[in-house]
Amino acid sequence: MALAFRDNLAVLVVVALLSTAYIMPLLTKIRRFRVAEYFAVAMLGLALSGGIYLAREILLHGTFTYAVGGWPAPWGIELSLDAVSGFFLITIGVVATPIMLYASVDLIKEVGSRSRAAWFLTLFLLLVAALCGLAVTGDLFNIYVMVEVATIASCAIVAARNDATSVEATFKYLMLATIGSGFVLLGIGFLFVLTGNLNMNFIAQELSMSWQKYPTALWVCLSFFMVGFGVKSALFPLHVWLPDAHSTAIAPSSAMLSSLAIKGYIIALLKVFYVAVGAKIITRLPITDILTLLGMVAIIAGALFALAQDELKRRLAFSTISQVGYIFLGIGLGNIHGLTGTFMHILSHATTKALLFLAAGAMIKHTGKSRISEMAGVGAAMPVTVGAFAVGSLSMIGIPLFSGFVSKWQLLLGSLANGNYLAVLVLVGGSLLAAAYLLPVLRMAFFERPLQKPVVANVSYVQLAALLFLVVVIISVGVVPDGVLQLASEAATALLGLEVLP
Amino acid sequence: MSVGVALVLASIVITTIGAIWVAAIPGEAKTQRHCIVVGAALVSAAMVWYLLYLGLGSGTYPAFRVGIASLSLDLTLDPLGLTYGILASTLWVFASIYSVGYMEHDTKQRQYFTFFLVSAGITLGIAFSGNLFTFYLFYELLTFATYPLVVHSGTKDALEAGRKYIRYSLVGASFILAAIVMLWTLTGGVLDFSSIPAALATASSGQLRILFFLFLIGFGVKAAIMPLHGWLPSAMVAPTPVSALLHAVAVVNAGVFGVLRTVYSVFGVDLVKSLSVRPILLVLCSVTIILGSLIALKQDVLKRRLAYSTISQLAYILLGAFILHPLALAGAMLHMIFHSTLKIVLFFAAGIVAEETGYLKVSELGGTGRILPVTMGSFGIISLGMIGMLPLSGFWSKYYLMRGSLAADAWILLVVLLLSGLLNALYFIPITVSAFTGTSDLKPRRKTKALLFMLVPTVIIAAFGVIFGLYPGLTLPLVDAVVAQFFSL
Amino acid sequence: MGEFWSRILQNYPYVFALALFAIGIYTILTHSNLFKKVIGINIMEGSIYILFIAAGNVRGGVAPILDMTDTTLTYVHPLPQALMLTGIVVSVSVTALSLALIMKLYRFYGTVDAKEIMRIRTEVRANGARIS
Amino acid sequence: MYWSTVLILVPFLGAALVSRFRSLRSQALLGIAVGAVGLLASFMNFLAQRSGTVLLWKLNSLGLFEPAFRLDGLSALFSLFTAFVWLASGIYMYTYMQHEERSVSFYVFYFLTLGAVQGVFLAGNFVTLLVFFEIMTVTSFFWVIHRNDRESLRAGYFYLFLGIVAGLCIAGAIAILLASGVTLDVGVAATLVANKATLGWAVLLFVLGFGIKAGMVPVHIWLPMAHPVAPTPGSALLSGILIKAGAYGLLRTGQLVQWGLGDLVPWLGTLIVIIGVATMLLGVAFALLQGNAKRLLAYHSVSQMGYIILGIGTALVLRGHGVDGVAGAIFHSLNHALFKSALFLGVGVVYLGTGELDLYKLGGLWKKYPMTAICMLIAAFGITGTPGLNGFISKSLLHHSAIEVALSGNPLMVWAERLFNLVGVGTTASFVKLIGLTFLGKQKTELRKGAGETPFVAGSMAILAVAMLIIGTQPNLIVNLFIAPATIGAGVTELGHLSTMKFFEGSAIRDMIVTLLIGFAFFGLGMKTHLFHYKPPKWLSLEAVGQQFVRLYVCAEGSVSKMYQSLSTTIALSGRRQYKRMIVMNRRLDFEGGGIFTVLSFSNLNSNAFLILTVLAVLVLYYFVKYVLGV
Repeated sequence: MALAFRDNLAVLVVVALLSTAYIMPLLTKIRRFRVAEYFAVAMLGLALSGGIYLAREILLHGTFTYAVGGWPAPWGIELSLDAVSGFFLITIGVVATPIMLYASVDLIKEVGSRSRAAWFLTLFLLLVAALCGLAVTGDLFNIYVMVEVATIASCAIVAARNDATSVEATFKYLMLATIGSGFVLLGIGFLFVLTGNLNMNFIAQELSMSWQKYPTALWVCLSFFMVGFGVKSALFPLHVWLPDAHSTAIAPSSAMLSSLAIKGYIIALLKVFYVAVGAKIITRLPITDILTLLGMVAIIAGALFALAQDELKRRLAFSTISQVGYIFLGIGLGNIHGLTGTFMHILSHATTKALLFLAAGAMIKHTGKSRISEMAGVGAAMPVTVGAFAVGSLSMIGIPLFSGFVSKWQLLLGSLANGNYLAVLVLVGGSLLAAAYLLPVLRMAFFERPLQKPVVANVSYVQLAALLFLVVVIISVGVVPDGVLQLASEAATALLGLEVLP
Repeated sequence: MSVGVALVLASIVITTIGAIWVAAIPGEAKTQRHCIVVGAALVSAAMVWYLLYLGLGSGTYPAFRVGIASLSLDLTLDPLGLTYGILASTLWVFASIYSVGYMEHDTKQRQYFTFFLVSAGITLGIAFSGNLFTFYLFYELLTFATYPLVVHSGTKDALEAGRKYIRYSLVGASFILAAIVMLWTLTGGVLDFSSIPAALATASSGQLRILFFLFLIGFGVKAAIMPLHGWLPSAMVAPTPVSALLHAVAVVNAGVFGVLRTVYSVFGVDLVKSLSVRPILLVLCSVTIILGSLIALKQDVLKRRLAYSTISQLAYILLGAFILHPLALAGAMLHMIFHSTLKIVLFFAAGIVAEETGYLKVSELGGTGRILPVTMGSFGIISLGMIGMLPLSGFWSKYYLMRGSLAADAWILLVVLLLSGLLNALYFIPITVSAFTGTSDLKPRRKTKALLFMLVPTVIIAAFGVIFGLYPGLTLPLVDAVVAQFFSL
Repeated sequence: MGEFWSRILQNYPYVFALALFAIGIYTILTHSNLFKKVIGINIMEGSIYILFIAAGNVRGGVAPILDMTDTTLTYVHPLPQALMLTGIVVSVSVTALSLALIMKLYRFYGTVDAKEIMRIRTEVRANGARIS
Repeated sequence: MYWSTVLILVPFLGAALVSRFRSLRSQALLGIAVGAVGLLASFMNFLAQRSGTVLLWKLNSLGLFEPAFRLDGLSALFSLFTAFVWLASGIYMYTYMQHEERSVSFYVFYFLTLGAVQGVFLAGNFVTLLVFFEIMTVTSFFWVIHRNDRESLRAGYFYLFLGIVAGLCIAGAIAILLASGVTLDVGVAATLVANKATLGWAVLLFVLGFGIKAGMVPVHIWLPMAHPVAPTPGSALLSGILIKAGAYGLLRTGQLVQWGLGDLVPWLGTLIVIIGVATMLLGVAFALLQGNAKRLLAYHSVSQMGYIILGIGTALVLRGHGVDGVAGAIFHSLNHALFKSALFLGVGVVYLGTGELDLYKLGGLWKKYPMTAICMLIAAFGITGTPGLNGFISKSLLHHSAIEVALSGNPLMVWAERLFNLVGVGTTASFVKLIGLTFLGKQKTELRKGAGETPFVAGSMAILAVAMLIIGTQPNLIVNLFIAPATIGAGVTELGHLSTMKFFEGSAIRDMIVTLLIGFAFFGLGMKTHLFHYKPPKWLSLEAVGQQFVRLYVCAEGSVSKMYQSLSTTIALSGRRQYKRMIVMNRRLDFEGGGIFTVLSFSNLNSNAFLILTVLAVLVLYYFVKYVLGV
């Protein structure tokens, strides 16, 4: 019985979220708005616990598949649950729940009207459902569908504020993302043409036998994937939409997009590269080198751009570009440490960036100041919020005891395992630059003397609880990362097709 | 967990708890906060002293271990760490008493005392860290915990200085991180101090040299070796107890301690000798000693002069460490102890003068000795100790350094040490003399409670300067243990 | 005719699809009218449908409805067709969303020309105000 | 060893107590009492070691620093005459301090220095010696700056810094000794030496360190500056006693190298002889040129220390046969302490009365201050070496040793003997000048009221004068009683003819009288030709050389630091400039567009889409170029 429940749980998570999403407007019509919000939070919490349960099962019993509708692969859609899925499900749950909690406090005020708020909830849950779908799916076309759902949902979330800048940013995001989707779809088409399959495990089998017959076609196909997912996950220099979109959205949207939406595409990319095409083929093609290179460039360039920003949310948005560089660097390294680092960074960046955006949102909202140079004295007005921001900053810089260090350490080891000393330099330099663009915020907030007395701001306890939850996650992952780290290295092992690490 | 284990952990935790408690107390309850700060420092120091009583005979033993990302957080107790721990925690008690007086009229006391206590715990963490990763962790945290103390006044200068401090420190720390990663690959994941030297034996000397200089540059920032010293004089905008404690004892000595760890625990004497980098290091230290003193001569702001003096004196310790001779190491350890106890008095005295008269520059100090005789008297006597005159403690460390350099056939160092003593005299003596001979229109003021809080620790530590001068043997058991730890005699 | 050309001719749907894709991209790139951009995206996606359907097609195959009596029948691959139906749905929704956004933009800026919007925005930003 | 403890601790106790005494009189009485106790204690000490026993006393301490004390003939003698002169000065101060400000401060440091000096003489190892040596330097520094004006501060700095250098040198020497395995005990000859050169360095540092304190050329420059500016008792003790600490150290250094016996440091004797002669000559030459009484006396201190150094040097050259040199040096230390302090005290009396130290403005004071005049005359006769007074005896001994050295045939040493006589001439001339200009002739200045010879002043000088007379008339008694044990204590084993020496030999007396006469003649000549007003050019003085060095350093340091400053500023500025440029560029890319940025503008949807295609094209092209075409 337990097994059956486990088997169904994977699809249940996605379906439950999807259906809840559409109930939301209805729920807000007939009950108090708060109820809908708490219902959403509860659903996300359930998703989180489902994810944890699944991850535990995967760790205990190994990977398993679920044929949707009882149609076995290759005809039906197959959900394949491995450590990657488990890891990403947990990440989604851990990050989305507090974001939703945070958003629930003053959502109507933020987005303008009650009905818009209801639709926001729908979109939010849709986005989460799509991301969960990306995590569990084992089918290429399913990936495409989930990617599209996620894209449309996140575009709409950006536009939630309904002012010119955000609509414009949304349009730009939508256009570029659609081009990206086009490339992804093209890539899927190529793979289908090459192998006649859409199930990733079958594709992998086909390709391992026949890829040397048409390496160029495979290369073009992978290039399509890289560009397509690169646009969506803001890989430098394809990140151009991101700063506008992430900085104009409301705080929970920014947090959601920067921390999770991007990671969903990265997971998809990982699945395509390492599951569908396979680690053996990928590492023989120069694509990993290119990914490493782009990752390094992204780390430095993103940080430099971030350094030049005065608007807090824009700075954080550019910081995302830099941090995505870390993740791609890890993917490019293609060894166990590098991929473990990638997974750890997916988690740590998700929690950290969510924390930063939420805290920044609270700071901006309660003081009315969006520029860093105006933020003098904010720290005294809202110590807990800015304190949480400080924890996020330290984690982002990669100070030990915070989750950021764990991932960067793995990436460092991965780089050294490949003998890539330049990457070591870039990783360390990226940390320094992160310090350079994040610490001034703290300096302004805590230590600079304000010109006039700042507004005394009372952040609601629910929002503080959301922030503190993330803080606790960051610190506990930083201090006792053993369990998560094991899961991450399982995931990396699964992708690389190696034996499980001792 | 044995008693020792519990104590090591508790001495760190207690300050942290104290800090949280202090942070939780509302702004008005001054007395309560002061009691907690002094109490926490005192209890923590007492624990460390009890560790000395317990642990020295039984040598090194691991105390506490938690894994982090295939690294482990490892606290151990060894003579070198214990020396540093005792030094820091004891002086912390005095500095916190002094702070109570010094910060009397400050409006941001809560912030100050919170970070003051946090830094205490972190410093002990550095002292008791059992592997390089733990060391790096506390080392990095120390930067962040002390940054708020540096920029405490919130003035433009302070923020600029803080910026400089954090830049230097983070760059230094990243060098250390790179070094640790490199070490990791060279040793295959061994970071424990006790087992690194053996694991490093297979590495080529070229790699080892790179590794050594990575460490040296990293720790050299906090130890203020000459081209890397820029942050220290600017950081003097901090409140005086901070300057005294952090920039004469905790932070700079953390750097020095790092170098000692690098030379003796990571590489080991034999390996460093075989790298034949000693001449470069000795020249570097000598240059720092002389140049630091020469620059100090020119400084008019008292605390800046003291800062450059610190730079020069820290190089003594490093010099002793780099000579790679038991006597010189003993000298280095003695100088670490004595310099800290002496320099903190000088800073305290400078702080009292600044608080009571508002004078910050040497050229203004004329006549201050008349209204603050005890303060300036302590300053004068202790500055003689910095010069290395008997019967003050500073002599003994220099004496051991001289013996060490002679024993290692490094003649020229003797000249450097003697010359630097003279330069010390040149920049310290005029301060005291002008304080007692100069004229000023200052009126003696009534002794306030705040002054008393500042004066008592100053005088007590100054008395230790004399007591250690007369009975240098008091410190010998510790120093001997350190020497025995690294040299098989 | 060389072998190359014969292969091109045999696979003309693919060539056609790629050409369409290029045209779509070109439209997106060169037209500053936002509607035309949306149309360009639709063309681009349309090309991909053709690619898929062509890939699933088998010359002389019939619709994949099982006929137990005749075992010589070849069927076209049914999967791409099913998938493309989904793709079309996705594309429609994207189009709907972008059209809605264009409407909003028109409401804010009074134009649907991207260059014009950029100019207005630059001017307003330069003045330090916010568009509402 | 009770008495040694008393000797060191009672003065410290006095320092602690003196601020409790409100009236000047009670303070002065305390001073006299401490002096008397000191004299008693040192006398008891002297008796304790008379039988030839060397008393050692070590405080058991924790390891490093073991305070050790030693009482042998040498230390007992030095301690004794120190206490004696101290008592005299204490009596003198009863009157003097009524005219000096801040008496408490002076008394505190007076007592501290007394204790420290006794500590130096009684120290049993070099570390203990150094402890007291440093204390002595610091506390006596406050005598020098007591006046608290520009001149005294300047002099004080010179005094203190050179004192500190001396201390550092000794510390360095101690380190070397220990490193080369030589014992640190005072009064023990070094035997086991692994490395002769090592020992040589240590000895050189000792010579430099103690030499600074002893006013040795060329590191004597502090002495003529510091001694005159101190209050009179301070000057008297500085010149009379404190520089003897240097001499004492040199004697002990000589003992350390076995007076040249073991051939440990062969060049040492020659070096010290040369230094000694130079010191004698330079001191007397500059003394002749002085118009200020105290400066004149100070330069004479330099000159007379030269005698002592010469004595030590000859002993070293003679390799253990130089008993005359050692004995002469010890004897001259004793004598110089007596007459130089008497002279300073006398000049102090004159200064109290007239407020004037310039010799050319004084005159005819013998009627007002008869006692002073007599005592100073006796002292002057003593210092010039007139037969019948103490200086004659010690100078005879030193002359003996100089002759002995000269007989060794070394031309350098022959010149030493010749110059010895020349210095005698100069000394005579300058003291004729001092006494003559002060007491004879016409009275030129008004006297202050109430500043006359009190019994205390007169008494203090009188006991010194009596002591000089006794020594001068009973030389053999003194030699047997004091000098011979001290010489043994200094490590000379065979005393030879010392105990039975005939001092009043005709030739010696004749020589001395001739010297005196020439001195008188030279004085007349000098006064006629205004030779004594000659001012040597500035650049000739060591101070000027030092100043040039300082100037050079300041110049070089300035330019270097300016370069460093500008370099660091440039780096910082350029960093800031690049940062600003980056921000501007970023703004352009972000919002503004224009120029090349129109294409790249991130707000431009078209170009963004184009960017994506470009990346794709680059990827594909890269592959083609690299793998398909195989470039």
